Amino acid sequence: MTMLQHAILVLLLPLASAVVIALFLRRQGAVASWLSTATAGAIAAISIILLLHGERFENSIEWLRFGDFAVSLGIKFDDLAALMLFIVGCVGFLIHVFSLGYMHDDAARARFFGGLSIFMFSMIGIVLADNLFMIFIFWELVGFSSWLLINHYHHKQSAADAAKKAFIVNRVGDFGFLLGIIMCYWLNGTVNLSELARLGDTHALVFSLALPLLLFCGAVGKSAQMPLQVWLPDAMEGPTPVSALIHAATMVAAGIYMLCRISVLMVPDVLTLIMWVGTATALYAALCAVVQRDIKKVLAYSTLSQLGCMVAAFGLGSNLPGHDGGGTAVLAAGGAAAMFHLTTHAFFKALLFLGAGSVIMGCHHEQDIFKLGGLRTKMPVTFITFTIGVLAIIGLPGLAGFFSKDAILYLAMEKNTAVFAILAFTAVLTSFYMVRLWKITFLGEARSDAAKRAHESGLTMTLPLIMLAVLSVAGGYSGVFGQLAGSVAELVPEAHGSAHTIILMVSLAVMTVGAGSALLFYKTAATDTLEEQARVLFAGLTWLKESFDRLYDYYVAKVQQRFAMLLNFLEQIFLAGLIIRGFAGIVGMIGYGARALHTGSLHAYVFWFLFGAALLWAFAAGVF
Amino acid sequence: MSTELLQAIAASNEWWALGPELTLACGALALLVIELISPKEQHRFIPHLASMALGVVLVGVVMNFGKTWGEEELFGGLVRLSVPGQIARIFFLLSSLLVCFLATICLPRARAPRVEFYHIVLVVTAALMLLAQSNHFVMFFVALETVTIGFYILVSYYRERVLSLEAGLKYLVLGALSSAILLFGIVLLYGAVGRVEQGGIVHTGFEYGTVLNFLRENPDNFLATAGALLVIGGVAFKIGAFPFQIWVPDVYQGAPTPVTAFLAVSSKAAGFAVLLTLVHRVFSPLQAVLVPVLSLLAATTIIFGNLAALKQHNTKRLMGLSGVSHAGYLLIGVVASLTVPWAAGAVWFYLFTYLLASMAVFGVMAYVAGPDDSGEELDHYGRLARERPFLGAVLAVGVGSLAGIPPLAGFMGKLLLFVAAFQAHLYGLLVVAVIGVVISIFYYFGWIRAAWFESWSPPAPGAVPAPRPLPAGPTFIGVITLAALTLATVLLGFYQQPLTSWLLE
Amino acid sequence: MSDTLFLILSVLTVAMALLVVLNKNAVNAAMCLLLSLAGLAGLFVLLDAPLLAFVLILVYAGAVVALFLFIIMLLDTTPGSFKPFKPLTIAAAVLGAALLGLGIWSLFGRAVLPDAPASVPVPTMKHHAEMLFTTYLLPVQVVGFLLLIAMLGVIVLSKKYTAPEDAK
Amino acid sequence: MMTPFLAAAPVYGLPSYLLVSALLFAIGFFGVLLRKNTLVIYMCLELMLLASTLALVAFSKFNGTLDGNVFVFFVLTIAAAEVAVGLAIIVALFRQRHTVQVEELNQLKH
Amino acid sequence: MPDNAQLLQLAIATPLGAALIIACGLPKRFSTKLAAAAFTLPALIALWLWSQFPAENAHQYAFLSTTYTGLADFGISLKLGLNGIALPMFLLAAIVGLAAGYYALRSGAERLKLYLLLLLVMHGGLLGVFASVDIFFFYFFHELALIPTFIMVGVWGGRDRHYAAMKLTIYLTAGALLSLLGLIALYVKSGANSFDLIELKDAIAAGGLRGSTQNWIGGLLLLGFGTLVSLWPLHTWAPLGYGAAPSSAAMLHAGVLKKFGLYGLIQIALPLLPLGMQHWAWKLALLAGLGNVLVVGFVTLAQRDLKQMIGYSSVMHMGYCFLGLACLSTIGTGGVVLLMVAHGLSVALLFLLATSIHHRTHSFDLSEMGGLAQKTPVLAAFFVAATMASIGLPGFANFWGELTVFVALWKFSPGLTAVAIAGVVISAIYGLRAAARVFFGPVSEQHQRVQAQHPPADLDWREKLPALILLAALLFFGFYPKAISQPVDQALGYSATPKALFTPLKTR
Repeated sequence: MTMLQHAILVLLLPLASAVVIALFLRRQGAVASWLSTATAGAIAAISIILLLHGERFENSIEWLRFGDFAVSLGIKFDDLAALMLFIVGCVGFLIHVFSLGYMHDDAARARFFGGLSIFMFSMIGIVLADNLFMIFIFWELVGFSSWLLINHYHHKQSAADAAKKAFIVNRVGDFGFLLGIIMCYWLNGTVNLSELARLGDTHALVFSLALPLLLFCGAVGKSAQMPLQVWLPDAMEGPTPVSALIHAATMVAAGIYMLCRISVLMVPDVLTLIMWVGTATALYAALCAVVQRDIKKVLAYSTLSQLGCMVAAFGLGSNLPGHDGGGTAVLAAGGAAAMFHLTTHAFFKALLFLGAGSVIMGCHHEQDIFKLGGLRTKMPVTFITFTIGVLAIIGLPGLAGFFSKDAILYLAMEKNTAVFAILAFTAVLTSFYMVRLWKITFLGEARSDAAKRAHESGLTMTLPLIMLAVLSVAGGYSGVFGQLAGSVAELVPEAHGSAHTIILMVSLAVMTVGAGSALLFYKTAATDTLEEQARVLFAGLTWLKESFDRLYDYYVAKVQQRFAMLLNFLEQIFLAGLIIRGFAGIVGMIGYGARALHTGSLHAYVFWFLFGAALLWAFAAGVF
Repeated sequence: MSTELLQAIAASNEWWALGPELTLACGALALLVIELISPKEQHRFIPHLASMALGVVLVGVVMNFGKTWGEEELFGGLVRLSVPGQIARIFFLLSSLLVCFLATICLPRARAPRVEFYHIVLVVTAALMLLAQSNHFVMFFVALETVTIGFYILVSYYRERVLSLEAGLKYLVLGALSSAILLFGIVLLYGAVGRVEQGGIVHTGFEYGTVLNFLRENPDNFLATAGALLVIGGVAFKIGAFPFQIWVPDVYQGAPTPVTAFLAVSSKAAGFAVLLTLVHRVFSPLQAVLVPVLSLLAATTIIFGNLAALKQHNTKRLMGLSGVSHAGYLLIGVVASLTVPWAAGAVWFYLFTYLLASMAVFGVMAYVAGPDDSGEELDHYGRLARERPFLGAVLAVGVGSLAGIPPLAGFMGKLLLFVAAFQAHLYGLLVVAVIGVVISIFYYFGWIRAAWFESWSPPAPGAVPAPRPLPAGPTFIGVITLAALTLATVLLGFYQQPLTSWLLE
Repeated sequence: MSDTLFLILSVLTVAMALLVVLNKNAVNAAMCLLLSLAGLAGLFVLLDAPLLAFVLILVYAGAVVALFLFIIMLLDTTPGSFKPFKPLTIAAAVLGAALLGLGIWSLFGRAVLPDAPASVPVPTMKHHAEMLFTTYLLPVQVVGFLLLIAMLGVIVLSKKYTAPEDAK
Repeated sequence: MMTPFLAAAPVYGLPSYLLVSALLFAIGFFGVLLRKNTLVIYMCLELMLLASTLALVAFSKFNGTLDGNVFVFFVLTIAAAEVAVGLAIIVALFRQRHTVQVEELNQLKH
Repeated sequence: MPDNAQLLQLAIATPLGAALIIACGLPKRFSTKLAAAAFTLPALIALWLWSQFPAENAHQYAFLSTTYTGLADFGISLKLGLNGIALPMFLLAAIVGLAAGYYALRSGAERLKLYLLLLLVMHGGLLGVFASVDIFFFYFFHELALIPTFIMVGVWGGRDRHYAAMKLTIYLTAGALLSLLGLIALYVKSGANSFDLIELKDAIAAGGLRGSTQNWIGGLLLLGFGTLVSLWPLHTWAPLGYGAAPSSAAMLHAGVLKKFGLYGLIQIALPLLPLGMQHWAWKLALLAGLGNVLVVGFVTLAQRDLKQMIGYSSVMHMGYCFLGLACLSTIGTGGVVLLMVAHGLSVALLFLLATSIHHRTHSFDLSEMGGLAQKTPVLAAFFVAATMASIGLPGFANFWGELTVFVALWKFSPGLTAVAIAGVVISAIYGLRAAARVFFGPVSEQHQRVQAQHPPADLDWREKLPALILLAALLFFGFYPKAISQPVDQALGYSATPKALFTPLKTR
């Protein structure tokens, strides 16, 4: 089998799995889950084969043609795709395995695993796509599978609402994305990524401010950047493995991946905007995370914050002097840094989420961290792996997060001090709330029955945790990442000399400050220390968190729905009522009038005849 | 003048050519004789005899269609045999046959005398056929008056019913008035043309050909134009064109159902047969006046007929007013035929489809109506489709065809008219016609709605007639006849060859 | 001479016709119609159609007007049933009269007549008979049937009928 | 050859007869328009028919064709038949409604 | 073995013939069997013809046959055939007809025989519409299919059925008449003296119509067809009518019959009246974009009744079709054909499922429902699939149509493209909201009461089979759009339209 066939196989396997599950295994949850997991395993294996084999290729077939317009489906397998495929495949597989345990007692297991398979299919589609139309297709499918999986507990109103919200908000982003793709098609005559890159190389590319901006909209939606970040915290209504897979490791990262794919189209102004959007999101989410009580919500905001960092990195880095020296490198330093962080983040955030899942499972679906506590002894594996995850995310030197975060901070420092400051502050906050979470969840005494009765999860759940912990530790080393990312890794900015020292210092400082203050500040109690000690601050942060939701709720309920009602009213009253019924009524009135002319009186009729005769006579006399 | 000469002239009256009319007249007389000599219990065969007479003649005419008669003038130019004349004969025979069928339903129910009815129908049919073939204003007037007086009697045939008599009275007064107008027009034409000597033979303004020649030379003669338009006015009364349509609903409502059908179909068709002849063969040089007059009549007729029918709930009045609008569409065809010759065929096609559909609807009406058929409202159809699905289906097809809904024959009729109108550049009239058709959908489908959709409630509050029990269903012959009409209506929508091959040659 | 006669007869005819319309009493109206007919017959004579004048008197005065009178008497419609006209009716009548007057005026304003031929044959009874029984034989036959159905119609409208369904 | 209507000689020639005819026609029409007694309406209708016969006879004489005269026979016959039928209807109606007034005979309407 | 042209005739004649036989009084149990066969056979024939269709000559009519009905002198004859554009539509009619027929067969409707009879007539008409080369018969078959709708809405309809039936009929008849006038105008003005589309094309190619003539004929056709396809603001019949119509009628009408107008514009107006269409393109696009997509989109958001909502959404999607048409380009028109097929399938599926939901909840009111998915997961899955198809999720056929239309639209007007794509967001909102209201969340109180009386069962086979047919078709065309696009592209490429009118694409 050629590598191309492998790639096609890796794309189609999960689709086949989903189809088989949907058609035949609806009631055989166990079989379905094993099938899906086996598929994921195969994907992971093939993705590793593809990654290591080293062959990079492209191929496409025409799928639709009208006149000169054609949509093709194809595969562009370069280093970037290989890296992403590896992340999706491996993390996906581990999460599948985890789900075997986590979802074991779920009645709708088949639906869940079917959904996971569809998701894998869609995500791999994005990864392998060689043109923007194809990306868009799978982009939408990813949104759909996300909807499907968030909606898993559909009997809960909150889950149904969250799924709906996620889908719609994503669509809002896709609005711009699709416009951008179409604009790209008409501007440059192609949407094929390689052709675009070639055009860029020959300086034949048509640039436009609107184009990257519109395309960025897609990333804003999918990667939950401001102002479309609202769906991601709500998406935690889905089962925890879903949160880990989709809303932490892969799908939300697709925005970053897509940005890297189209970086050739970027223009400086848009990059600046991207940078600021990312920075704002990072800061905002970090602030919100501080006041969360729900273990998954904390992680969700943390994800948001990290995604913000990646987007900011993308926006930052591509303007680094010296990078656009031509050549085949489409990807710039910022993109590489973002991808680097994406990779490490995928590992440790998946780890954290799965850890959270393990906690939730162990504590009988108790998610409020202030009702947990003391899990350190009851769930040792979870505790250790979770700790590794926390350390990775706060950037403990030597762990994966440290390296990627450093790369981003370095970029920021080089490029924009304000952004650097904000990102550094975000890092402080990250350390702060992660340690808060960790401490309150695992240390101290158990504060509820659920926590008291907690138990360690089974092997299917702990094994993925361990694997991910390993990756979280090792993923940041250039030996590993370089192997994974190939040419991408070479672009990752590295600080040298004094810059290196400064970054290291800053990095250590923020980590220490954040982690230390959290360790000292928070008590392992049933109430939020911050809420008690700094009521105003807490209320402010809570307000900050809710303000967007309020705004959107206000828009939906008071603006959009009212506008819709108004238009409906106008339609029913004016169009269908006054105009149409009114017109029919007038005709009817005339009809009644015409009917009333038949008075039954012979004289009146004779008069009609006289009138008629006179009329004819007048015609004969040439009056008319 | 010697006897021989008289005989020679009399010999030129080729009676054989009027075989169908003579047969009917003799048949009518025979009916009277049979009634006198046969025992009373055998009188129930009389309707069948009348139908048989009509049927035999119909078969005869159809079999000899186009064989023996070319374009020739008989009886010294009184009558002209022509293909349109044959078509008219067939039309009137078919129509009368169906009227006799309707009479077999209605007359016994109304306890009305039989033989006289059939007698008059036969005579009127013969007169109608003559009317359509007349080539001379004296012949025309005499035949027309025979028809008209026959209709006076038929309309007021239910002498026990005030409404029937009132309808008869109204029809008589207005009919006589229109006859007077028509006659005055003929007189004016006669006077205007004067004495024309050609090859030693004296021609007068009574002869169509003479009038035509006169008008060719004097197209702006006021007397002749006025006479022509007054004649058109008299014909407009027959076809129920605006503003001579005002009698239609009252008379249709009061008349017995078979007579209403007879009026709606035969009388109207006779008007159009005459109008086509006049417009083409007599008044054609007056196009400058005729086209605007007829266009105006057509437009106003369509609009008035449809609007007045819109809120009508009495089925007979509805048929009458909708018939008015049909007259309007047909007038468009007549106008178009002035520039597009084949439009005359289209008019006949339309009339045939109208015959089929109307008779089907009147058949259903006859069955639905009780003994009193003047007060039949749409509400009485409330349970028709449920209790008598056959009648419901016939009604739906008939009404649909009248509304001009594909795939029914009525649509094809309208289509041909529209195409003709388009070719004649009558765009304004087309717009009016389309508006008319759309309005007509309201009441035609309102009727179907009344028959098919249950729980139909009348819009007029306070005047809700009590639901009437449906009378007995159709007999075997009734089923056959109605089914044949329905089937013909449907099939003609799909396959027009049988009609077009004669009408549009 | 004939001019004077024409004047007298035409004035008589028109005046009596007017009286037919304006007379309140139906019997008087019928009488006026009779006189109008007489005037008309006179005009026919002036127009060299004595035969028609004769027929007119015979058919109309002798039969039709008599029939009218007979029916009026039979139905005994009282003169008092004549109601005053409503304003609308008067307006309609005025309009109608105006239209009719306008029509006559326009007729005389515009019409041109053919020239009278040089020799005008005076029709005799024989001429009439010849035409009726040769050229117009067919209409005569038709009129015969017309009279027949009119007669039948009158019978139907007047005679009581027992349906066979009821006879049983 | 045509002559203007009023210029036709002699003084009381065709136009005069036609004037009488037209007046009779108009009067008859007016009567139908105005009178409420159905019987009188019939009389007025007869007047209208007779007006036409006068014009026919006049035209017949001045045009020199006999056909007009012959047509008068038919018209008179038809008019008589019409009257007969009409009177029969009125009598029948009178039996039912005991009136011959037009305004009372309008049950058929709208 | 009859040849393919005869098969095409047979496909149209089968439902009509079956209807006639049932009308003659066939007993009920034979009637249903006959009807089932009559619904199946055309679908099989359509599939066979599809497989036999000469792809390389898609611009020409295949399977041609001519039958004279007596109006040959007027250039009217029953000429049947399929070209690349007609083929997918014919297939659509056959598939939706099959699904609607199967659904009706076991719907348990009162007076089932009559219902089936009318449905068969409708089906026959629909098949005829797309197989007619003669534009007179094209119109004729449309009306043939339309009339049963009226009776079906009136007799078997739901709320407001009388008013809805009347309004539907008035609107559609008026629209049809206007378009008929347009067709007659073409017939007369083209000089072909024939309704045969091929001859019309030849005549116009030879003579050509003046711009002003094209303008008014085009306007007439657009107005007429626009009414039939529910162009804003002539659309108010549609939601009302569909809201009241029984499921099978709504499926066939919204799914197939409504496409008549668009199909007519594509097959007749675009090639014959290019200048006229160009004259109206902007006005059409504005009406469709602002009216159908935006206004109706928002109005859809405000609907509480499920069927009304589907009806409005269908109106909205027609806006995309008009937008695609207004582009006057091969891409746009091709997209419209794709969208027509896709929308036909998806809206039919939605109507079918809406009725199935009603069977279980006894309500169409969205605010009264909730949590149905707990009892009927399969129904929920189908409905979600249908909703996703309707809002243009990739993988379903609708996506390709919408995408193509949007791409074409950008060249016409980027602003309108933005409007159109904003419509996609709106449709996602109402589509998902409806699905969520009906199926997800806790079981509503009202629904609990209904459930207590009528415990809801999941989809049974009588509902599942037609739904599966439609869904399979949607997915098939969604995964393999080339099945439609290839013949359509061929046919459009050879269209008689002057090439200059189509904006050339910028290609490298």
